[in-house]
Amino acid sequence: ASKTEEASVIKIGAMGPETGDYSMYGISVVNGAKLAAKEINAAGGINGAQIEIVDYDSKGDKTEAVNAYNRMRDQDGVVAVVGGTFSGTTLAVKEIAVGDNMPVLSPTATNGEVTLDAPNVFRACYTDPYQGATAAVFAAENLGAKKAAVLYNIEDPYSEGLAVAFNEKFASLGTVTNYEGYTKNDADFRAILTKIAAEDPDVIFLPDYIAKVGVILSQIQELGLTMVPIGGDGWDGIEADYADVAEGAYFANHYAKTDDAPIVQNFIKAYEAEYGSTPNALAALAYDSAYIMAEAIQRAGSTEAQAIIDELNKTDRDCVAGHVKFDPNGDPIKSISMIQIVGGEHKLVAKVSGN
Amino acid sequence: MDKKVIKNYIINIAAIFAVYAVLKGLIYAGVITRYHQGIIVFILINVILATSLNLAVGFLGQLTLGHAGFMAVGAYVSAITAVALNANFNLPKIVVLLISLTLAAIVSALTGVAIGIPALRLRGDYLAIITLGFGEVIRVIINNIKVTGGAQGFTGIPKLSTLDNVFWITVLAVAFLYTLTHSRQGRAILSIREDEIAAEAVGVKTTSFKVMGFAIAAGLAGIGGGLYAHYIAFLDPNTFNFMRSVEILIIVVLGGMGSLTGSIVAAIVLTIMPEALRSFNELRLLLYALILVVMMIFKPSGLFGTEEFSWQGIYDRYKTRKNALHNREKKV
Amino acid sequence: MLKVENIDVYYDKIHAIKDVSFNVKKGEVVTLIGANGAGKTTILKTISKLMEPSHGVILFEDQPLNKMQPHQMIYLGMAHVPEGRRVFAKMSVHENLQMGAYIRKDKAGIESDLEKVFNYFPRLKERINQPAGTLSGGEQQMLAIGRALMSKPKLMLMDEPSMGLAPILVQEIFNIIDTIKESGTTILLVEQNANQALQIADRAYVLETGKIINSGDAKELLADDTIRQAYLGG
Amino acid sequence: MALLEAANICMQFGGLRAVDNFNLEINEHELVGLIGPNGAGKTTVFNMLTGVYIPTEGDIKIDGQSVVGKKPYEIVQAGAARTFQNIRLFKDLTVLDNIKIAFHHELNYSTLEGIFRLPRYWADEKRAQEACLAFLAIFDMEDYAYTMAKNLPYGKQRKLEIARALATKPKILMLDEPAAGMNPQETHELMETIQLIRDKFDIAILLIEHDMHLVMGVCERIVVLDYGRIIAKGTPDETRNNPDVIRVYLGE
Amino acid sequence: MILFLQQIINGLSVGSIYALIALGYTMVYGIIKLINFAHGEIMMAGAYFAFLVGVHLGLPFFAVLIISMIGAAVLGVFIEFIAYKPLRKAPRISALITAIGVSFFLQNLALVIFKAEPKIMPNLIVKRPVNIGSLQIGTVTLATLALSIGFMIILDVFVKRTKPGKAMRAVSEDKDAALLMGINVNRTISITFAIGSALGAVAGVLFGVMYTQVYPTMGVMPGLKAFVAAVLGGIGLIPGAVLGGFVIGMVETITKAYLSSQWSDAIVFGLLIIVLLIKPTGILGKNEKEKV
Ligand SMILES: Nc1ncnc2c1ncn2[C@@H]1O[C@H](COP(=O)(O)OP(=O)(O)OP(=O)(O)O)[C@@H](O)[C@H]1O
Ligand SMILES: Nc1ncnc2c1ncn2[C@@H]1O[C@H](COP(=O)(O)OP(=O)(O)OP(=O)(O)O)[C@@H](O)[C@H]1O
Ligand SMILES: [Mg+2]
Ligand SMILES: [Mg+2]
Repeated sequence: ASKTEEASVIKIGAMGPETGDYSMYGISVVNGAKLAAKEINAAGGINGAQIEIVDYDSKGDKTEAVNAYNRMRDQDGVVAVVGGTFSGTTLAVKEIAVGDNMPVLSPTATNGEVTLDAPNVFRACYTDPYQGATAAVFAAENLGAKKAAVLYNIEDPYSEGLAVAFNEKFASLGTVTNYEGYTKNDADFRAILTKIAAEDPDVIFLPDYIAKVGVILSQIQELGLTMVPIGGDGWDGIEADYADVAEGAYFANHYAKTDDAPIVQNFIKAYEAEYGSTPNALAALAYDSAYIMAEAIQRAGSTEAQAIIDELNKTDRDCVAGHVKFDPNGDPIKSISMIQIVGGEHKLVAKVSGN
Repeated sequence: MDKKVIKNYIINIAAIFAVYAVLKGLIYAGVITRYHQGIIVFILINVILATSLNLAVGFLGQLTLGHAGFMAVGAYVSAITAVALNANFNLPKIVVLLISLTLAAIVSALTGVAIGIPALRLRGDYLAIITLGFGEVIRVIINNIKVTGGAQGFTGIPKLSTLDNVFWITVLAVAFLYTLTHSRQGRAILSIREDEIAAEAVGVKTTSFKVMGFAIAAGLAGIGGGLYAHYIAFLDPNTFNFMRSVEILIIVVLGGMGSLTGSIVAAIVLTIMPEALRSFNELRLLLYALILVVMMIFKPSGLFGTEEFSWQGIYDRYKTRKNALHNREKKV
Repeated sequence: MLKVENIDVYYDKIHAIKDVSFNVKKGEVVTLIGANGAGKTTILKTISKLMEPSHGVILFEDQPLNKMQPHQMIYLGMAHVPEGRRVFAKMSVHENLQMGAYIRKDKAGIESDLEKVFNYFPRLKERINQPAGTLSGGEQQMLAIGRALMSKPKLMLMDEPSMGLAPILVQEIFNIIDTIKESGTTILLVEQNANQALQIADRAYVLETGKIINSGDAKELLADDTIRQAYLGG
Repeated sequence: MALLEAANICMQFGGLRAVDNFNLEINEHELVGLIGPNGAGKTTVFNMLTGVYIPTEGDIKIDGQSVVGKKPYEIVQAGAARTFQNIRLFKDLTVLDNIKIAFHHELNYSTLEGIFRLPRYWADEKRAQEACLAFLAIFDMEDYAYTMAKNLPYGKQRKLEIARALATKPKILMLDEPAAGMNPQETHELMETIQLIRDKFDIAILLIEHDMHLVMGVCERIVVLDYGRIIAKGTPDETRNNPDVIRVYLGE
Repeated sequence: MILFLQQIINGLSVGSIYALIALGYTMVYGIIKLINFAHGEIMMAGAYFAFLVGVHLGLPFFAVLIISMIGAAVLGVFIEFIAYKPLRKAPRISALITAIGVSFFLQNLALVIFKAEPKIMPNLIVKRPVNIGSLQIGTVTLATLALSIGFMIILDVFVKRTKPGKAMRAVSEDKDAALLMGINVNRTISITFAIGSALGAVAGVLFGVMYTQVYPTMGVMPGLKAFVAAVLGGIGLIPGAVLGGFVIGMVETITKAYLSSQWSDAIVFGLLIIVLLIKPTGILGKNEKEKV
């Protein structure tokens, strides 16, 4: 490739599980980032250069993620990375990326550790502890719950992170009647639910992804239990398949589809036009991340890593999922939208901000 | 000492140094990038895992499905040790690595003994199930206790595994397995695979040798796990699930049960394959599975069967072929 | 009844049977003798289609067997008492015998043949419900023969039926072979106990490392000095 | 004191008393035959003597030491080796390795010495190589040293099994139907081999066999078993003429 | 007490699914000694068949069940023919690896065709609780219970008493000897796979209905647990598979309800290990001494 060509293409890496059980998440992230890239390129690119998203499948596996990261750095020569999707793979990649001083902006890795001791690593989403605690506050204050049960996936760091934070926070606001775990492969929750129901909690906190939550909600309905389910951002999109069992339940999210802010509605329209489906929060965060990264590169005026990192630190921008500014760790300071499923639609109930 | 044997030893040692030199040369020349180096490290770790599992499955004849469990024990022990050492002493990296790996090997081997003594009383598929169960139990334990960081994972592990030290540790591990299996103890281990009753009837202490073989396999898996921990620097329990055990077993069977060199070749092939198939995107795992099935159908006893690759073997084959040609010429 | 024409059989690269031809006529007892590893078992396995010849044909009642499946042999009237007995270890003695009559539908006939087998081998009746795997070696041998008889074969292939049997039973087995022959069943017998085999056989073939090196009338071979030297222990 | 003493041993399988009050003494250098109808319990006796089964009653002593409840390998160390009625070789190993495995206890190097290839390893392995080839030589099988055991013809497999048992340096060797599947000529050769090893290694031999030519030809003493009980003991001539033995076993 | 009985019912419900899957495992294992790792994926395939038929044709439960059983049976026989038959004489572990390969293949095929997101299974069985006193049993649970026990009895009689059943046992012990008896070994094995796979489909359909979802990896864990169940009950034994399934389901439920939900997998496997150490051939397995 000639020099001019090189200068006119800036490569940004992206990764997520594009195959396997969680492929829908990885695909959303890659789609979101690619949509942003397309818009930026259409608007003239960065300082005249086009951007290209180089995406690899991580299969949700750390070894694969490390290989994918090494490959995009060495083979493709990416200047920055938008990824990974899950905390586990992001943490594995982070350890190497810190050594490389590679600008990394994860749209969706919510684990607390991701940005610690890593000046080059940022994220566009709020953290698990913050989200869990916010859900607890919401349950106690907005819903007036006195007793809460927690049921989480012990094998999943995201789920565990939320559960721990919720448990701690709610304990100071009311009583946690049950703190129960299950594993990724469990399909039958009736034993635990029967046990939980015996304690008669007001709410049940279910921090997991749609597929599992859907099953749990179905079984809650099957057993005829009346506690109110609350969840986290993993629930985003749950109304598509589980509108009936999720009716009336609440969850925390990064943005609300029903938010009338033009930036939100424009994004939704563009995404639907491009992919024929409504975007979930992961897509929105990835879309935001790609814009944030592109803007930092543009302001840096070069593809030199430290320059990009410095500019990322100065980010101050309105995004689909709220206004983004980074704290010294590289975590965004933003608000959480609490959403209720009503008639199969998202209803923005509250925007809870700060602690 | 047999001259031929010594000649073989020298050839093999020279070959190892040659491979090392070529690797270094290619890295220096920039042909092997850090991306490739990363893959090579994973290959080497898989070599340790597969050859050690081969000891249990291929040489001892005990089907185990929980190798990832021992790998996990080693990985966490090594990681925790290294973190503790770094926090309290100011030791050179290589010393920290060696101490951590030694401890990892010991604890994994002891776990192997603890599982092995009761479990090895069972045969065949029952043993497989027990070890499978053990692997799952280890994972649940790691998920539920504090020192391991639970599902959140264990971070801040010092990155002590470099291509150099992983390479030499792998060489030592394989050499160790080779000399072990080619000694009187190795023959005793093989006899158990062949016929346990007959082995006892000629005076082989089958129980001790089974436990020994199993413990060594576990200990080496622990070293493999330790190297993995110090390369990837972040551990979580899901890394060591049942699928990981299966992946290692696949390498062993594909390479040939009872062939260390087979395991090495298969480790190379099967580690590179998913990378090489990257461009197929969503079809890549489908292809991987397909290739696996096809390879098994056409090479049911693995690439190498129970044979070891040897230069002598190649030379002999070359010679017989030449002789055959020669004979044919004579006939005409 | 059985014609074997120029067959070659391989185990991978081992050429076990080399261009072997022989025949068995209806009502005859023909025996194959030869040292260990000569290829006797291999020939019987090839006839009952457990192995495929790489070359040559086998005709049973003038019908070539090339295109046939191994499990169809018994329908043609061939039964094989395999080397090493091969009884169904976890099935009872009774079930093993029933398996012998797997292709038969005549209940009454099966019952009477069962009685016949128990007459030959009263020991089997004593052990009727014991799993075959726990029988002694000799008992298993009786069972294997009994099982083959249960299919009412026209041709019996017997691979060392007297192996591991007590002398009194060896005698008995040869008597039974005689009786089977009397009842019109043709027999191809492989025996290490060549002395006795030759005494009851009509004709014999001598096999050495996969080739037939001699053949003829059994009684004549019995008297042949070189044969006595090599196979009959002087 | 007898080399091997079995006192009133019994074996019960569920409702079946396979061996009932079996008594036997074998002295050094003796060659004893154990015969009896099929299913009489001969192999079961072997299984008890070699620790494969634990007798339900009775005591077994080798060199005056009780071995009941000992593992088979401990009994091998005490000096009793055997062959199996259904050949049990290490099929996928070479003939030589089959024997070297049995020679295990004659070698002294430790696991670590072996792994690091210290001098004792080389010395011991050299000794093993020579000694094991010598065992093969007794059976005229040196040519097969590097053949896979499974590829041997049947008769050779039987011989290998005997050689393997001998390599454990037993004081008493128990052979379970060594001539099964051999033709008369081969059996005759085996007979000579059995006598040869008895003299060369100065061991006692206990032999199960249905080939009367072999049994009567080599045994000094014969024990006859029927339905788990001893029905006769004596010299070959006495046995041959014992009406009970003729009735249940020999026939004619 | 009511709570406890309710938990017992939950246990029966989980156990009956395991029992159904374990039946198929045990059939195949019993005959060709192959741990058919792809059995869980056959179950998954059966569930997808039912999903497709249920959604597109809107047929009633039994029709859907039969169609998906046939579909799975055909698939099972096809897999056996392509992937396992060439390995009949190969070492058993090679066949095991092939089975794992097939299992990967089917999972990924389903992933490519149907994508990872779970599909929602139509409600083929009207879900309503049946009251027994103050206890409730779901209709799906009742159906699963009835089917698992029914199939157990039918299969047991089939294998023990009928001629094809005996042929299966003969094939399982010695294929060559079975050929000599006139048994068509290939066909017998095909029949075994057909039956085993059809049972897998039954389990898959009920699993889908009970847990509302059908997804590519749905067979993995139930398959593994069911295999454990089959081993626990005594592998190769038909009543053992069902007993093992119920035991695992019950232990799992009771552990979650009264001991610890976090540790339940460890406890279940721990129990398995203990049972096998006490009784190495499983609960109903016979401890036979090997005759030497
Ligand atoms: N499965 C096998 N694989 C390789 N070679 C074999 C196999 N079976 C037999 N052979 C070889 O084929 C030749 C013929 O063997 P076969 O068993 O037919 O001999 P046999 O005459 O029946 O001997 P025996 O009297 O010992 O039963 C022998 O050289 C034997 O080593
Ligand atoms: N493990 C076992 N379980 C049940 N019964 C057994 C077992 N082992 C042997 N038997 C029975 O015990 C009896 C004695 O068997 P054994 O094998 O000792 O006979 P044998 O004298 O060696 O006969 P052969 O000369 O035929 O080999 C037989 O009736 C046999 O069926
Ligand atoms: Mg033969
Ligand atoms: Mg016997």
